Amino acid sequence: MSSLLPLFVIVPLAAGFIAPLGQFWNQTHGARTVRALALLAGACLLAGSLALLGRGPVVCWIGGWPEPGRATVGLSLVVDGLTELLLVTVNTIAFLALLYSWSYVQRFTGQVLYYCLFLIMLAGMNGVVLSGDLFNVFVFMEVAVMASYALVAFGVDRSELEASFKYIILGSVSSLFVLLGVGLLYNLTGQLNMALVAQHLAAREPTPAVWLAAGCFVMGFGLKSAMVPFHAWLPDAHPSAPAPISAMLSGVLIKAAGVYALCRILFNVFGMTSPTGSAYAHVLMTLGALSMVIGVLLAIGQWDFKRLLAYHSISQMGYVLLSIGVGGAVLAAGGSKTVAGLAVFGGLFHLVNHAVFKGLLFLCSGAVEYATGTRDLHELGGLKKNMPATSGCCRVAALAIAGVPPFNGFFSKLIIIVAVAAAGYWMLAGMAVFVSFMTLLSFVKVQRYVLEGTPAHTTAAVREVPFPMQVAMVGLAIGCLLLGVLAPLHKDRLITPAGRVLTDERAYAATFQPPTFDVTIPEIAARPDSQERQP
Amino acid sequence: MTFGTLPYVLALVLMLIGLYVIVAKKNIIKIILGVLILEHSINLFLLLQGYRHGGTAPIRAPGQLDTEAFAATSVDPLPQALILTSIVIGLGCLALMVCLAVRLYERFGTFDITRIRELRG
Amino acid sequence: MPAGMSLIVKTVARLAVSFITVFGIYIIIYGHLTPGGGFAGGTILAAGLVLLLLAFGRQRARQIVTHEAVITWDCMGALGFAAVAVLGYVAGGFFVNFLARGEPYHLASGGTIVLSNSAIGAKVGAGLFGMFWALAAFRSSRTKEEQP
Amino acid sequence: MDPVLWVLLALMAFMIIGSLIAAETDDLLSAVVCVGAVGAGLAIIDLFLGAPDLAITQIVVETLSVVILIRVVLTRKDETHETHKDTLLVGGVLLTLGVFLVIGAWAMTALHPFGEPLLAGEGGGVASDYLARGLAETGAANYVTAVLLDYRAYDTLGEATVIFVSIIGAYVILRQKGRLHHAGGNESHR
Repeated sequence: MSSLLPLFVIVPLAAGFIAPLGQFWNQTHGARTVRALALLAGACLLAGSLALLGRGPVVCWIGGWPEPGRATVGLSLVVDGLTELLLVTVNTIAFLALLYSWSYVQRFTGQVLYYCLFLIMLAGMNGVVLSGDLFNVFVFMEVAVMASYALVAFGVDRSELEASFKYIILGSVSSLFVLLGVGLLYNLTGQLNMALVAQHLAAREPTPAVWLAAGCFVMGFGLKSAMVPFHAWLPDAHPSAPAPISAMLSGVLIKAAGVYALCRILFNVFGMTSPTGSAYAHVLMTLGALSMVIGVLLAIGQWDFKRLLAYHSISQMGYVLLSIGVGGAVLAAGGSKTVAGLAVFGGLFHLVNHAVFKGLLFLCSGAVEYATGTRDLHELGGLKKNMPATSGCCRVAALAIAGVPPFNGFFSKLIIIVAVAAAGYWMLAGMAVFVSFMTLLSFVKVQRYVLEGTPAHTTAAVREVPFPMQVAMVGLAIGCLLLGVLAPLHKDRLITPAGRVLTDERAYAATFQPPTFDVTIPEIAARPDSQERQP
Repeated sequence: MTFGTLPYVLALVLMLIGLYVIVAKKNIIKIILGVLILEHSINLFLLLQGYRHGGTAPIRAPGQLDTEAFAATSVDPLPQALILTSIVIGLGCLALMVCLAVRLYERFGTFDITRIRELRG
Repeated sequence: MPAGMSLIVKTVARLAVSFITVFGIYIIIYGHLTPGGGFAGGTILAAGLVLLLLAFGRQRARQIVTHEAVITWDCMGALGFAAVAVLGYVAGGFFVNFLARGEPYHLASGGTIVLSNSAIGAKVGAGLFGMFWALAAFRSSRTKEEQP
Repeated sequence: MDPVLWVLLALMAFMIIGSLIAAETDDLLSAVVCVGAVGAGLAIIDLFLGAPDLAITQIVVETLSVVILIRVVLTRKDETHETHKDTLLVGGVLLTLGVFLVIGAWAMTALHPFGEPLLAGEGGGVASDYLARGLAETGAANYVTAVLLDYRAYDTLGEATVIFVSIIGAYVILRQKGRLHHAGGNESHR
């Protein structure tokens, strides 16, 4: 079973490699076949990720390394609760986005290349989430973001090219920071396997070089997840992409290649209970709180539908980081495990919810643009009569992001606010409430100008979007509702195990021991006290 | 600061020059060159991790050294493998950046980033 | 420039390209014994083709290497490498080296490394050349677009 | 004192000077050539530090990059002259980078110094294992290839994918037209 884990990467990769050949076949048949192939691959991945739920922790050693009794010379794929959660999220959104693309992308040229890039981006995200090796995380992150650079410019309009250029420059800089961090850690530990690096770092006093490495990772992944003050590229890049890609970028890419990687490395490699853990946690909290507030303030004044959504992405990801950071701070201070667990739970729950409702919102904005040809809020209005499905879904998503019960956003925000307050950060909890209120206001504006009001001349004669797009949107809307009301049912399978990975941070290093490790780490074996520090 | 740290610091200086070009210059081609310099510096930094004094290349020829003597003198092959990967990734990145630059020039008629301003950041 | 450069350049280029190609293939095939490998060799192959393009001009180069051939080689190389990875399942797992390790220092050693190197070489060579070509061809079609 | 260190320091000084010239010259073509020289310097450093594989790849990739960049620069008129230097911005950037430099240099003193990596001393990390068993286990005499295509072949798959993506991405970006018809498009003419 564990040997099948690489299929999560190789299936979309192989489909992506085949896709460009479709253009040499007959024009219509080629495109249709590639579309079907992509959808099939997406469906397989979704089924696979659902089947994986609750199976972890599983480790797959690639290439048959190590043989029994060997050190960790090879690469490993690791599945634990957090990975399962991210895999399900990524592949669900990807499948629905592929379904949506079925009609949407027919308005573009070069469809075949679109599917090729989409599938490879998906493979890259799955690779990042599964990987158990620092450098491997870097490589697959590059795969995912490299495809996204090209996809942002897919329409090759002026604004799209400019956005893509900004994105690629900041993206390369952030990737290189990550690489520098990997190099520093390799110098210090002689290992690249995350579990082994974690064991090494736990066994010695943190030196300035360790802080520098942590700083590099924060810079790199902070840029990738568009935390304020590293956010400048996101409001340009995400709106410029075709709508299903916007949904993928905002919905899952900034999570898989940004927040997930940052949390995995800070919690499971550097360790929150290490002497400097409190500093890491406060960095996360500060970034989160800044993003939360500044993102929503910038969103208020936007009149471009997708740009407004992009600013809300920054703000909502701020919630996630704030909550996880508070969890880390409680852990670092040796506080109550329950509060830490609650905070991390809230953060991860919000991460999933954000993927669902922000994906839905971007798909809705795409549907509006598809039907009317504009995304300027001034020119829209009165769509609820002609586009019932789209406006219904848009309304559900807006209620979810604004935190109105019974949708999923309400529950995760409530948990976050309660956990932050319980940890003693009353100011931050107040800010979270304030931001939630501002989000509500902002989405009342969206409702008012897009769905309500009198139809403008551009929107008088619009028709509902094609069926596959409706199906994708309705699917996500149902997700918004079910994730909220069925929380008691799914939390123990989906989110609690993921939260435990972060709160029992040493478990990651301890569970995934290589068959032996006296070969690799004689230093640790020589120091008995360091062994005892790991439970 | 000892001699042993000096190469790292010089690599860091190179890195900062790259960052300076990216942040302070207004020309698209210059910015791309800044990214290239940054890539070179990081590759250099990784390479410095693998060297040991008097080290030889990690390639064996028939009838030279036995494995133990080789393992005691060879430099570390792992950073080299990492750098190879990173060089290729850098080339891919450069290809995309150049394509974007060409395309931007076609659309805007200039390499000046301050005059390419459709979006308000 | 579409007509290519002068006769001298063309003659030298014709000679050089064959040597460059052979050298590239050597670098690829012997990657596991000597310095080099799929990426270096593939880039050398691409550089040889670029020389061809620069010396003979786009029309002539297009006759020698077609657009379809470039994309097909690119995809096939990538698929070939992926196939090496998947074939590892025959021997027990993803990316397991399923061929015999062979005798050290001989060409037939290292198991699948030669196969991987060849696939990567084909992919990188075709791909980089295709990219250069796309860039070179783009400039000439620019006049058709409306100027800003 | 390792003689390689002196060569290394000289070459690194060359690289730094080259990149400074590239940063400050007004002529794009010279800037491109300077960065090419920096890359060539790196290739020579590769040779001295026992990395012939890297030297080959670096020099070939650098050549190709410079050819591409020169082609792009030569055929396009550049009228960007940084006449009005934004001194406040440049000063701020330099100050920030200076702070980075000090912090970085201070932190790097805690690293294993140059020439004495972990693999030489106690607990040589994963690298000593590669060196001890690479040939026997993979059959490849070139250890870098052994690491690249056998031990860490999965990384290399990702790397091959990156170059594939960048080429497909180049085709995508260089398409003449993005949308089939502009009825629902958003060509931004505001």
